[in-house]
Amino acid sequence: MDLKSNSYTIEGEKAYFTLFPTLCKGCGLCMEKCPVKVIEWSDKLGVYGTPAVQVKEDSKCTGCKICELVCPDCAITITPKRKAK
Amino acid sequence: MDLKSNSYTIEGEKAYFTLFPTLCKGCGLCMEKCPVKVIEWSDKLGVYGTPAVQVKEDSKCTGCKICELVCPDCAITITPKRKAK
Amino acid sequence: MAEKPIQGEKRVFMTGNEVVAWGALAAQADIMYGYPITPQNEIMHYWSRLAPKHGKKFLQTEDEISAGFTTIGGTIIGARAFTGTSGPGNTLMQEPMSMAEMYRVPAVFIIQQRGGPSTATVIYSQQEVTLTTFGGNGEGYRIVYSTATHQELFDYTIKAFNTAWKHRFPTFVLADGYQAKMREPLTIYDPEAKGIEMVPTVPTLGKEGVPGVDRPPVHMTNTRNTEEELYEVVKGLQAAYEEMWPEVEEHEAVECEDAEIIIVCHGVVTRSARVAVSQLREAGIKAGYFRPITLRPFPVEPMKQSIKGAKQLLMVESAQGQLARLVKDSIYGSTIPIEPMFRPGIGISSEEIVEKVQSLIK
Amino acid sequence: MAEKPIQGEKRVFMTGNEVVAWGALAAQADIMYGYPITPQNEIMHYWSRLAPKHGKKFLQTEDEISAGFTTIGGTIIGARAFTGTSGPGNTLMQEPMSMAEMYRVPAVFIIQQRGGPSTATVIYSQQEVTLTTFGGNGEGYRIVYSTATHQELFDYTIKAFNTAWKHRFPTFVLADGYQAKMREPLTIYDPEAKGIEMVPTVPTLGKEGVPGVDRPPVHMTNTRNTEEELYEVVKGLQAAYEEMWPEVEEHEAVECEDAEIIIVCHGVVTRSARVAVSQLREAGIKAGYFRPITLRPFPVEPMKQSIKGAKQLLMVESAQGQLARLVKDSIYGSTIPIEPMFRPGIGISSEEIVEKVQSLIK
Amino acid sequence: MAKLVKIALAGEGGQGVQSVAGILVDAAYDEGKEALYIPNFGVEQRGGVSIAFCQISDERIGAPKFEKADIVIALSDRAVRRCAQYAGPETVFLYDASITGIEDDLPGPPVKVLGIPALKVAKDELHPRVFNVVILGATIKATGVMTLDQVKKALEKKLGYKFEQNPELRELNYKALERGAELIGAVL
Amino acid sequence: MAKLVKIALAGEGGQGVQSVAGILVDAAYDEGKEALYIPNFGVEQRGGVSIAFCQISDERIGAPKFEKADIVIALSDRAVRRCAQYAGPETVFLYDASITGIEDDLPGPPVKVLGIPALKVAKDELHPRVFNVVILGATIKATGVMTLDQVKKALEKKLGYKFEQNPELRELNYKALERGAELIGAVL
Amino acid sequence: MEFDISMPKCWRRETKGHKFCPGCGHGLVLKALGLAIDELQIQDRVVFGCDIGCSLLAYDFFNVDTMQTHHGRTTPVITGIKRARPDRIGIAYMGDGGGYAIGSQHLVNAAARNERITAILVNNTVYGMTGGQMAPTTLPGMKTETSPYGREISQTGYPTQGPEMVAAITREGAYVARGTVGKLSQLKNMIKKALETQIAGTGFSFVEALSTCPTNWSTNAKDTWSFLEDEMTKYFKVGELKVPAKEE
Amino acid sequence: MEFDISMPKCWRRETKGHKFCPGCGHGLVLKALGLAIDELQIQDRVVFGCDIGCSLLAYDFFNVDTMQTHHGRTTPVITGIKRARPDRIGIAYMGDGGGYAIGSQHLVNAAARNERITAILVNNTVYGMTGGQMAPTTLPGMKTETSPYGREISQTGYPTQGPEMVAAITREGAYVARGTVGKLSQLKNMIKKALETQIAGTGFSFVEALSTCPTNWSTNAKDTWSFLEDEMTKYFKVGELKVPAKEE
Ligand SMILES: Cc1ncc(C[n+]2csc(CCOP(=O)(O)OP(=O)(O)O)c2C)c(N)n1
Ligand SMILES: Cc1ncc(C[n+]2csc(CCOP(=O)(O)OP(=O)(O)O)c2C)c(N)n1
Ligand code: SF4
Ligand code: SF4
Ligand code: SF4
Ligand code: SF4
Ligand code: SF4
Ligand code: SF4
Ligand SMILES: [Mg+2]
Ligand SMILES: [Mg+2]
Repeated sequence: MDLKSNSYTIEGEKAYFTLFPTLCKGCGLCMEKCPVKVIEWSDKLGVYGTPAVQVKEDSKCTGCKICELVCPDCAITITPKRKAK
Repeated sequence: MDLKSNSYTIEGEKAYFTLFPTLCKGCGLCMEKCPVKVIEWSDKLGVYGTPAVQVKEDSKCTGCKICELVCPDCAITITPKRKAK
Repeated sequence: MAEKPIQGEKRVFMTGNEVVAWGALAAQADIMYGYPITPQNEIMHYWSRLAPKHGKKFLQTEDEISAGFTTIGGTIIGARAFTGTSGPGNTLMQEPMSMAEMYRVPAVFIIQQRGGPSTATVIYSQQEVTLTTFGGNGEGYRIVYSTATHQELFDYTIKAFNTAWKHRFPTFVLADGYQAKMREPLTIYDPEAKGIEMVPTVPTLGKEGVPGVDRPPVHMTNTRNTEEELYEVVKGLQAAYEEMWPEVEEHEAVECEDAEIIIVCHGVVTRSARVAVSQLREAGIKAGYFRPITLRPFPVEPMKQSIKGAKQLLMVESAQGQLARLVKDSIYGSTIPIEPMFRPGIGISSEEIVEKVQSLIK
Repeated sequence: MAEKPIQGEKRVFMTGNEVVAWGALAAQADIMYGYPITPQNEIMHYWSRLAPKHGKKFLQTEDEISAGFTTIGGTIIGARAFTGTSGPGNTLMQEPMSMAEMYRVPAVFIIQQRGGPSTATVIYSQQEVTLTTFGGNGEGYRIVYSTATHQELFDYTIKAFNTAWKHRFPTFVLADGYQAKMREPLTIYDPEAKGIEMVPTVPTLGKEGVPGVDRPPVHMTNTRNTEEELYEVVKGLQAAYEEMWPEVEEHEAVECEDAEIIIVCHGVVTRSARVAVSQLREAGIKAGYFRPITLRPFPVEPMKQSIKGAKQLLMVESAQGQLARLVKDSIYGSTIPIEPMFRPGIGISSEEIVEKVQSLIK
Repeated sequence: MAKLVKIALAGEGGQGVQSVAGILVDAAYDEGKEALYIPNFGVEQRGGVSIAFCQISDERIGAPKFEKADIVIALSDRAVRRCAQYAGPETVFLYDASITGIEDDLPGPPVKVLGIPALKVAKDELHPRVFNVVILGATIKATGVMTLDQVKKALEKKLGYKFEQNPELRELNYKALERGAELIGAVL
Repeated sequence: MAKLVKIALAGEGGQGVQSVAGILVDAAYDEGKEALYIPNFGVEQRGGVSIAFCQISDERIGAPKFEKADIVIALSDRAVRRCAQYAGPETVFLYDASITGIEDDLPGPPVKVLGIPALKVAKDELHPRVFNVVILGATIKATGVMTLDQVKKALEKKLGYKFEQNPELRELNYKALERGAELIGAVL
Repeated sequence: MEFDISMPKCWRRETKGHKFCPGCGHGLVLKALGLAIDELQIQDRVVFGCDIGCSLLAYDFFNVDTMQTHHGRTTPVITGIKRARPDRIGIAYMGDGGGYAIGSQHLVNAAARNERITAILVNNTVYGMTGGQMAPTTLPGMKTETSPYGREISQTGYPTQGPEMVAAITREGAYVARGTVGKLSQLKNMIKKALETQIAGTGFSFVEALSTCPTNWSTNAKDTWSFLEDEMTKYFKVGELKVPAKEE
Repeated sequence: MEFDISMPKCWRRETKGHKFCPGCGHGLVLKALGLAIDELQIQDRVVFGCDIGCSLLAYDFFNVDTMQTHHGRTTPVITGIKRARPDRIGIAYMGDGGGYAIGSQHLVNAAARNERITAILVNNTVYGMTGGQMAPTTLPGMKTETSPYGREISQTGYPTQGPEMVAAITREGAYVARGTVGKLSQLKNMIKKALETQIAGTGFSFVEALSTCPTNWSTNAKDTWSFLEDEMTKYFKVGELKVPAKEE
């Protein structure tokens, strides 16, 4: 299975938040660790058929990458805008 | 076998030195530890057919009981004269 | 401790591991020692829940070696002690088991077989027959019951303690992952209510009185300085083993009298054989089955008797001929052909057996 | 490393343990791992003296479990590695051995049997036959050579490495405390000088290149999630085992052609059988002996062939029927009566055998 | 009613397959039947297909597993693939109609293969959480091994304390059971 | 000379039994004979009776141990008791004449039982330390398995470096060997 | 714009999603390890051994040669490998049951012998794979399948202090630390130092990682973190216990 | 005048002379133990377990119920006994090979669980019974049968620091000490305290005794003492490492 299939990216002010549902197991660890609490459940489903996550629209995501780091499944990629492209 | 058979006692100034050849293995540990170096090889044989030990005659044995304590085989009994009888 | 864990008898529907825990409780076991391994874990889970309520004890050890040796310690000091394991744990526990044989320690071991060799599966097999009957550097001075149903699992758990303490050989209940994990109905009971008296335990070490003053000390060694001494010891063990043999051996022979083909199996596979035989009989095929209940001591004479008239034996086991070796050792001299149906590590259905028999008969 | 440890061949007079160390050296073994246990200690003593002089390595581990698993580690990474043990150590080493079976690790194990069960004696027995051929929670996917003389001890130590690396089953040299400790003459040699080529070793893990880039990574697991998967794996092992069987099985049949009574034995007992047979023949008794050299795989067909004409078999072993079980498993269907002469834990002299045969013949 | 009914129920970790099986055999046991239930289990605590093998009968039951089931219920694509082996000529093979990409993996004739919209019904009409109760209802009906009332008793026994607190829950569960049965009635 | 000679040599830990046996079989091996030597061993590092089983032959040798020896040499009371089992009708059973309290333990006829004053000779005429060489000489003579000269060669090989430093030692050893042989000559 | 998966280079993508439960700390420890391997550029030299326990689920995790061993036996297997081929970098990856219970003789003796290997031990306070029995590291009062009424320290002792024990038995040249998946960069750095210690050949290296097991803890994300960060750290002190002297 | 043999009361005279070699320290450790048992008057409650190793020779040493076990397994046997019958006083007597090598998982886990038993470990720096192989406690440079060219610490590590390791893993209530047969009264007192700890039930108790093995050291009496007192003490510090708090 292509790990990138169904991935979705949400553009925030400072960073792009990309989620790979083939990897997300919906554990919620990222959510708890986000310092600005902008991660929420998505209605997209992850690999176990449980909800995946997303950042809230118009999010205050700072691009700190903590969620990326703490995801045990490497399901999140944060791309800070400076770097992106 | 009677453990006391063939035992011999040597009277010193301060103490009686009793050796039980059925127990003495001739290791020599006692000899080395005697602070006044009065233990020597005997021509009596110990349990392994090797020489047992004795105190020198007219010995300066102090009755300190160190030899008794360090004998791994409990082959020596020191009886200080005050106590004896 | 006062109240009996089971009053009279009671119909229940539970997993085999739970059955074992209840069986041990009913048998008035005092303490379980153990190390986790699938598929026997729930014996420990249930026991550790039940134990404190009935004044019983539990110790989780650092490995199976320790589980075996602590069980020996408990037994030697007079407790009705047991442990349970499986697969690689059973392999490791051979070290203490061999000591239990030498000292004739009446410890009880519950084995829930899983797939092998090595880690393999946590599920099921009958691949621990050789290991459980003859493991270790010795001659297999053990008693091994192989069960087929939850009712038997309960009955033989109780019986194992009595056999062990009566005959003083380490005693095993050999089941498997299926039996461990499945649920089916059975009747659990207070042994006394069924007229079963628990053989009293006696401490080997730690009796009353000052050793050397009131009584001689108990000094246990299993180490011999000469071959001749050891030979006497082993001959003594062998003689004791042979003496209890006829009393302890058990088997089940079903429809063997007039059978042309006899299915030979043990443990949970017996269930398939049972169904197969009844279906084959319905189809007019003269089939029967013979099943050792004690794999050690093996029911040699009953087996010879039972198969006398058969034209063929079908050996069915979830292993590569482990039961077959025990059988051939027992009935050597017989010329009845043996057809193997070896399925190492995998379950065997009645359909498969029926099919096989039909292919052989025609 | 350049210089060969043995140039050409050389007559020597040494203990069996020393022979094994020289055999391993001649076989270009790279490393020995081991834990002390009598009567195999001197293998380690000699090896640890010789090894550094020839660029070889030695590691004393914390126990036999570790000795077995480090040996597996060394072998898997491509070293010609071996270990040695006995008795309770052999029991403990079943855990790594069962893993070696599953992964087909060509590790070499030298077993010097001592008395059993449990600690028993440090001297001698043939009571580790079941353990060495079928120990662990599996089906005995191993190759086991049973030696009788120092010459064989040397020959088969070398051969064990080649068999292991060619067929990739863990391979055992099964000797005993007598062979370990006794001195007798033999010829040691450089295998090459005898035209024996050492099968090259290959690493399973740690080959050249970046895994996943230059080559796929090697990922070893022996754990299966379903019975069906395991069944396929074990069937595969069984098939591979059966395939190498005819090539590897070895036996010795002496004076069997016209023998009325055939002594069946293995290992050091063969020496007594040999003397007994020649004495019995001198006395006009038609005796012979059959001896499996490979206890696993058992020389089934050669044995059936060899005993065909015999009126009686005399099973002679320093154990309570451990070889007998292997034999009966192999020749089931035969009706030749088997007379047991079981002497667990003790040596057997030619006189005893002669006497027994005479009592049977008359 | 068949003398012995063999059921294989399979799904993903979260789908509640084992609890459906548990209630089913409990109900049977409570009705005085012989019942045998064995979960399959591998080494992973989560992940992997979860299968429950159940047998219900009036007589003593044979081996815990079987070659061919009377009824297979597969609730995910992987479950369909894993369970094809249990389908024989006499088998009814049920799967949830929402599963996609399994067309080639479904067993062919003579197996009776039926898709039922259990997930959809649960989601749309009831509540996603009672999906497994819908399945339970379907299973009961398909096997005919018990009446719905008998199963309701078992549900009551297991969840009664929750029902007390929230009687609507009872309604929901009963409804789910009935809808499950209806789904089968419609296709069989 | 017998085709196969079986010897059991037994004594206490310190009496040098195993080194006598070692020299004996070394000498035989060097002479191109088949030789087999097995020490007995228990778990104690010291203590217990030490026995050496030796066999020397012109042909391949059978089992390492044997039922009955051609010659048994017992150097202590415990050794006498332990070794009685190896004495058969054909056996010559030698023991040191200084051992006391064993009268009832010595094997009876037809075993040929002979006490030799080896310890006394060593002590009085030579040196207590060569007691075991006296025994070696006696063994050689009793078995006839080799000549004294052959054994001297073996001694030379083993102790030559010491003999070089102290030629008297050589004399002493040779003497001990010969006296041992004589002792046997006197009783046989 | 295409965004790539942010995954250590040495992770094997073909086997992802991996087999660990949702929220399992094993994934995080293996991430830290993966990053350390990437940074040190040693993927071609590493031989990875995993234990029985949930660590077995990592047998196909990396693009690195890997052998799954037996419960508690990864340390000797990797030791055997390293002794035979000192140019390889051996990593023994195990659980707290495998390391502190059944395999503790191997751990302490590898430490005592100063084996040049790296042992990484995942402390999740339970026997994860077998369904949540008490581990040597189970916290006082904590309920598990075999301490159903809460771990009673008067009966079964305090949680095992693994790195402290290892530190007590190792000598100069060794590296011993306790990290946590709650501080992943620190954990990665500890693992890196451990591997550097092995590469330098000064001695044994050992990292215990405090980790999560939501499945057997029965915790949601919030409680998972708080058990790890608030409860476990009461008994297990995060930090370095032994560092090879710079000047050796 | 008749002089009596000066032997601990609980020694069994019928089995004396004992089976240890001349000058063997086992006799001295067992003397210290015998005196401690006498002083505490617990002969009727003690269950003594001895290991395989020369300690097995003590199986009939005392007028005390005794079980010889397997190599390294005395700790679990005594643990099993104590768990089943807490009123007994369990003593596990073993060598350094039995305790620090093959049985180390039992030792550290008994310590971690705070088993109420007393373990006495005889450190003689070698495997005595099997004829003098290297032990975990063999000194650097020391020649043994398996370190024939002297123990190379860069290859096999430093001598195991047993009591230090045990101390690191035990908590309050435990008693841990290292004594020596060179200071017999001190050793006796340590053993006594260990037994008192068990009787008080506060925790695990452990005494390592530095001991002699003239047979495998090939030393005469003088060298035996000096190896024990001058060489061994360079690596093994005699003293108490952990003592139960008075006020508990
Ligand atoms: C010899 C042996 N004993 C027991 C087991 C069963 N077993 C498998 S994993 C495990 C515990 C795993 O716990 P841990 O090491 O803490 O790893 P985790 O799963 O928690 O990561 C056990 C006891 C086994 N496989 N082998
Ligand atoms: C499982 C097992 N492995 C190995 C042995 C062999 N063995 C017996 S005693 C011993 C070493 C004893 O050394 P130690 O424990 O230090 O005791 P010591 O004799 O020095 O007092 C060994 C390795 C054994 N009996 N059992
Ligand atoms: S990058 Fe930081 S702020 Fe943005 S979602 Fe992740 S954790 Fe929250
Ligand atoms: S941590 Fe990863 S797997 Fe867990 S919910 Fe967040 S993105 Fe999904
Ligand atoms: S210490 Fe004891 S055994 Fe050793 S020589 Fe002195 S008296 Fe004899
Ligand atoms: S009592 Fe003291 S002085 Fe007297 S002999 Fe003994 S050690 Fe020497
Ligand atoms: S059971 Fe626990 S440790 Fe194992 S994979 Fe699941 S969360 Fe991780
Ligand atoms: S070998 Fe050493 S430890 Fe063993 S009894 Fe002799 S001196 Fe004591
Ligand atoms: Mg864990
Ligand atoms: Mg020691």
